[in-house]
Amino acid sequence: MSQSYNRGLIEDFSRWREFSAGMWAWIFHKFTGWVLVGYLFTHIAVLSTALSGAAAYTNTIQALESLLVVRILEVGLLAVAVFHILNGLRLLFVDLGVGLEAQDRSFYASLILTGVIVVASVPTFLSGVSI
Amino acid sequence: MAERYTSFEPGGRRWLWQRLTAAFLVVVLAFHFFLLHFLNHADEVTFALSQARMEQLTYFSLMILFLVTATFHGVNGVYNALVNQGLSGTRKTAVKAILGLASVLLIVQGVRTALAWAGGVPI
Amino acid sequence: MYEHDVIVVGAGGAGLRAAIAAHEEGADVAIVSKLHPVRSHTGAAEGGINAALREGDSWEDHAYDTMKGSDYLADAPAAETLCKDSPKETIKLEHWGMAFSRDDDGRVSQRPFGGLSFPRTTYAGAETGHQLLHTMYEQLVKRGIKVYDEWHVTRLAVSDEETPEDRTCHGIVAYDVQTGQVEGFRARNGVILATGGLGQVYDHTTNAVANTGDGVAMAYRAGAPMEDMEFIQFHPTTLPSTGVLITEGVRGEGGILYNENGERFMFEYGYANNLGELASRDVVSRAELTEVNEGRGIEDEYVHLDMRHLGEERIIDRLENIVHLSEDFEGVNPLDAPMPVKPGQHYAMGGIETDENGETCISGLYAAGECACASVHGGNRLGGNALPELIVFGKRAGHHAAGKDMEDARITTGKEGEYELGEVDSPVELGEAGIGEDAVADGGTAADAGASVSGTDLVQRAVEDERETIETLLERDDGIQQAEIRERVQKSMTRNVNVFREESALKDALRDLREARELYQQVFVADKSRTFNTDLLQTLEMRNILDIAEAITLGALARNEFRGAHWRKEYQERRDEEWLKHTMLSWNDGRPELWYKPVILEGENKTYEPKVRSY
Amino acid sequence: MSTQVPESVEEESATETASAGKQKRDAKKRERAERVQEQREAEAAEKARSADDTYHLKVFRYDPEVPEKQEPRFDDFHVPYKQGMTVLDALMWARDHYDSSLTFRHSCRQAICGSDALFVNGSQRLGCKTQLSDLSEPIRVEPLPHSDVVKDLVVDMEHFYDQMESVEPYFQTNSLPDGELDEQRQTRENREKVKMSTRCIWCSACMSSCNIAAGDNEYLGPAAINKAYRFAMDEREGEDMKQRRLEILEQEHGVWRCQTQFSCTEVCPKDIPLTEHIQELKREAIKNNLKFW
Ligand SMILES: Cc1cc2nc3c(=O)[nH]c(=O)nc-3n(C[C@H](O)[C@H](O)[C@H](O)COP(=O)(O)OP(=O)(O)OC[C@H]3O[C@@H](n4cnc5c(N)ncnc54)[C@H](O)[C@@H]3O)c2cc1C
Ligand code: HEM
Ligand code: SF4
Ligand code: F3S
Ligand code: FES
Repeated sequence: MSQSYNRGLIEDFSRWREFSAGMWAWIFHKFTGWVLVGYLFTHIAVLSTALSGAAAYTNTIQALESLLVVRILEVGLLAVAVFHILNGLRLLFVDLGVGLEAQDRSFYASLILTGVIVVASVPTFLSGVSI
Repeated sequence: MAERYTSFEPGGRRWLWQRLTAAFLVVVLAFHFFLLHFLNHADEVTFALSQARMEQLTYFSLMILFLVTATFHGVNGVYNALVNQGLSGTRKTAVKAILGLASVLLIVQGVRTALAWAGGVPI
Repeated sequence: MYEHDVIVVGAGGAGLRAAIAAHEEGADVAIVSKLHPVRSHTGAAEGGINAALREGDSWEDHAYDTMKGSDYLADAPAAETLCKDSPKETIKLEHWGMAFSRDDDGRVSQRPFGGLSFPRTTYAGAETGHQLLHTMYEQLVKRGIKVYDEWHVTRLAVSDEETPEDRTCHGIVAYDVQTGQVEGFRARNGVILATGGLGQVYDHTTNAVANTGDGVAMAYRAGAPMEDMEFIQFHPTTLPSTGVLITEGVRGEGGILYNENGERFMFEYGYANNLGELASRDVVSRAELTEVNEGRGIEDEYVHLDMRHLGEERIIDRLENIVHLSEDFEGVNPLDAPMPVKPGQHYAMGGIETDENGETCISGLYAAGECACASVHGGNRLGGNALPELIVFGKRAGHHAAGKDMEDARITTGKEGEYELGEVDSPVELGEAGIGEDAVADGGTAADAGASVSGTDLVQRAVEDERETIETLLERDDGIQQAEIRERVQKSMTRNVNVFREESALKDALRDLREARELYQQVFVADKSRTFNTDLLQTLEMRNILDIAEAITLGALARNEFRGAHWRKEYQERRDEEWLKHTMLSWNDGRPELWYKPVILEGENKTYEPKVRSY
Repeated sequence: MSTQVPESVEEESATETASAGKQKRDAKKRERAERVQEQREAEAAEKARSADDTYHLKVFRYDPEVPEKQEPRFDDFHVPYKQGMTVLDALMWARDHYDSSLTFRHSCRQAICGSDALFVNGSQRLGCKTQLSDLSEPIRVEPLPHSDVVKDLVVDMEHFYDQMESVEPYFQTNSLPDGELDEQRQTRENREKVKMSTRCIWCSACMSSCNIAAGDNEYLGPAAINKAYRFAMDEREGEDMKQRRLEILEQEHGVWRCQTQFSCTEVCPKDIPLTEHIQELKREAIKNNLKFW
């Protein structure tokens, strides 16, 4: 038998420049999804300080919320969540067979909309933070 | 000639639930964000406020449902992603078990927290 | 060595149908093909399948049209078999799920086609061949028939009795393209050749690159005669850079042909004062070439086919796929600019001589499809008559090879019936170069031991011979490469043995071919790899192109008349008293021998009297 | 094939049997061959230089058996341009004039045989259906990604064929009419519905472009699913068969693996709406299952 040459998966990543809208959407959706599960676990962990009493909970939350990093991370989380939601809606429509021709445009729209929402909510998210 | 695949483990049910939970999450998550970040600002969160909300049965059950759907949606999503990458055999079974366990723990912990707030099931 | 009852060489429409038929008869059958089945050129057929299916139509009418279209050079038993079996076979395809276009009542659609007295061309959009090929491959998968794909068959293992009629075919030798292995395939019952067309003899053709006439050449060298090789159909509107076909529909809708000076030459130079662009295929082809030859062609190569005046709406409505074809393959948007077109080789009416059951004069050797000549098409094939030929004769060959009882054939093969020897005045020596010196008297024949050798041994010997040939080719480090020879042959054939044929040009072609044969003696393969060596394969194909090009030219030179697609400058009319006969060529120890056998015009119920072919 | 190839000159002079006359002829032949060869190379070079328009191709080369090619590399070819020239034409030109060992599959030159799907400037296309003038230079030509390379631009298609054949890709029905001349009727609408799906030419471009198929070897892939769609949606097969078809598609590595990346739809040279077909099958499968819930 002739041997054959397998180029492996490495090359996939070196081709990122050639990815199309649908592929980017897939990658972003995956990434945001994973971040969201990660956050869900952390979130519950933080919230469960409530089990050790009201004071412990309020202190932890307020301590965290007063940190700028946490606020910035929250903005990031918002971005991730908003994109996941918008693209998730896009995917739901695709699943229903609606607007397949516009799938690339709807992806770009989700990206832009995410940006807009995130920028618009920065003041709210950063309000009252002590530096 | 190719063998025909016979492992008819329909992935359809999970696929459907992933969509259904997603549709549900859109609504609840939007509500959640709105309530906790825009109506009530983050730096104002206190145990008392959460407690006040949790003591209403509707809110309590909504949050439990939120937790369960989000967990299912998230964990199932992760599992799917792994299967898409060709996960199979014993490793697949192991991953399934671990993910299942993690979800149960997460839900149990979440429910305990909610109960702590509400001080028992708010009936 | 592999062993099966029936071995089918080629997996186009004819090969697939033959394999399915042999399988139906319970034979252990395998297909050996140089391309994966779905890559076969049957997939390119657009128009449709002629079958008399409807009230008001009959197989007799179809047979009449076919005989008339053939310019009375088809054998009536073959043409009648085609027309009688076609409806059944076409509906069989339908029962296998083929996605035919449908009428409102849910029945398969039919449309009119040139030369038909009834709209009986059954079609599936503009992709009938594609649907047919895939439907049949599906049936192959269903039955689990073994396919050796990407195995290039290089020779037949035929015993070497003195007269071809006494010989037997025991198998084939094939080269595994992926690994470079040469292996034998023993066929207990029979070998069916279904290797398709030979368009690569010309440099401009609608045929695939794989259509190099391998089967015809292999059978020829093994002793089966070639029949009516001079009859080559040219299509007037093909795209210059690829040979992609632009359907006659464009002219039907009102498309106009212009030369370099923007003259509507069909009228202005009087090629067809009544019909203009709508004159028959051969007339238009000749007119286009005359323009080019007289210096009025564009870039000395083609003419323009303009349909812009039809308006975008009408074009998109009726000829949308033409817009895509022209853009994709020629880079010209026909809504903005006229399309370049020129005549291109399209179909070979001739081929391996067979009877109505697909059998050749060598026992155990069959042929079906475009590589065979039963003869159904005679001097000219009607559009839509090739696809039914594949399924009708493919099936018959498959059944016969698998041992089914069949009615005796009326057509005789080899020099068994009435025949006369012919002569042709060639300016050069014909046949294999180097004969009489170190050349091997060859052909598919493998052994010199005669009939006493067992079939298996015979195949084994053929394998060894082939290995040696290939080794020799690969060992040589310098000389000339096949691409160069191929280009010369194709150019010469296109210049000299095209739609126009005149004695001096035909002789020039024979001289060129002689030179090419001598060059071929020094051919070498630069690629020494065993893996997917297309250089080697093309070099092997080149040999077949040479034999076939010579046969076409010889036939054209011998036939002193104008019949069907064969036009001769010196003889511009059909000469029935002398030429109601088939041109036959046999390979006699490396040299072509010319002979003739009479046409059979007596059909089942009537005799087809030659009439003037006018529509 | 015959074996009447002349031996090399050295050997011939060693063998006494070769006549002087033959030697002379051979020498002459050789001379002519050389002349022709030289002339041809000069012509090729001349053409390439003088053409105001040449295209620059970078072509992937690999051959497990040839030492210089064992390590994959890119070769540069400068091909003179002619109106209407496609990537396949350019490759053929390069092969015929520069390097006859340049290897690629091709046959029909008209986008119907499906043998020349290549990775051209970063996307899967048929060489014969891609105009050079639509591409930016240098034109990078590689074998299809996510397939084993056999040699140069030739990839191993076995896996693709296996997937295609695993979905029972043949018509099955229980309601054939009795007569061998009776048609099994089909409405025009139904034929329209399956029409696009029947256009597949098995080129594997879609499969090569799909990230999921790349990661999950068992995934049926867009082409095979489309093949199954062709039958599942054909009303002539009947309800029972549709049930069976959906079972095949519903398997874990069937339709559910598709993540609607759309790249299959984008690269398909026959414009088959693959994603749409896959999505429709997902919904069909769900509908079908809801009956049992
Ligand atoms: C553009 C075009 C349009 C046409 N339109 C119509 C039409 O509308 N109606 C109609 O009736 N006819 C039409 N024809 C004619 C018809 O399509 C062909 O005559 C017919 O398809 C030939 O089929 P086949 O099975 O004989 O050969 P092919 O389909 O060419 O198959 C040949 C097979 O042989 C194999 N093979 C060849 N050499 C070897 C070898 N050395 N070793 C192993 N295997 C080998 C190949 O791999 C291939 O599988 C058209 C032809 C063309 C080119
Ligand atoms: C609020 C609305 C949400 C919508 C509309 C939504 C939508 C979707 C959809 C449609 C998918 C399936 C993608 C596919 O299989 O093709 C998906 C995947 C996923 N979702 Fe969500 N989702 C939402 C919220 C969440 C939340 C809150 C989490 C975290 C817990 C989450 C985590 C995930 C993960 C991990 C995946 C799998 C990603 C992957 O393929 O790797 N999603 N989402
Ligand atoms: S679906 Fe399209 S891309 Fe995929 S194999 Fe078929 S023709 Fe090629
Ligand atoms: S690219 Fe792959 S993920 Fe689905 S839409 Fe096409 S099969
Ligand atoms: S050569 Fe046949 S599809 Fe391109």
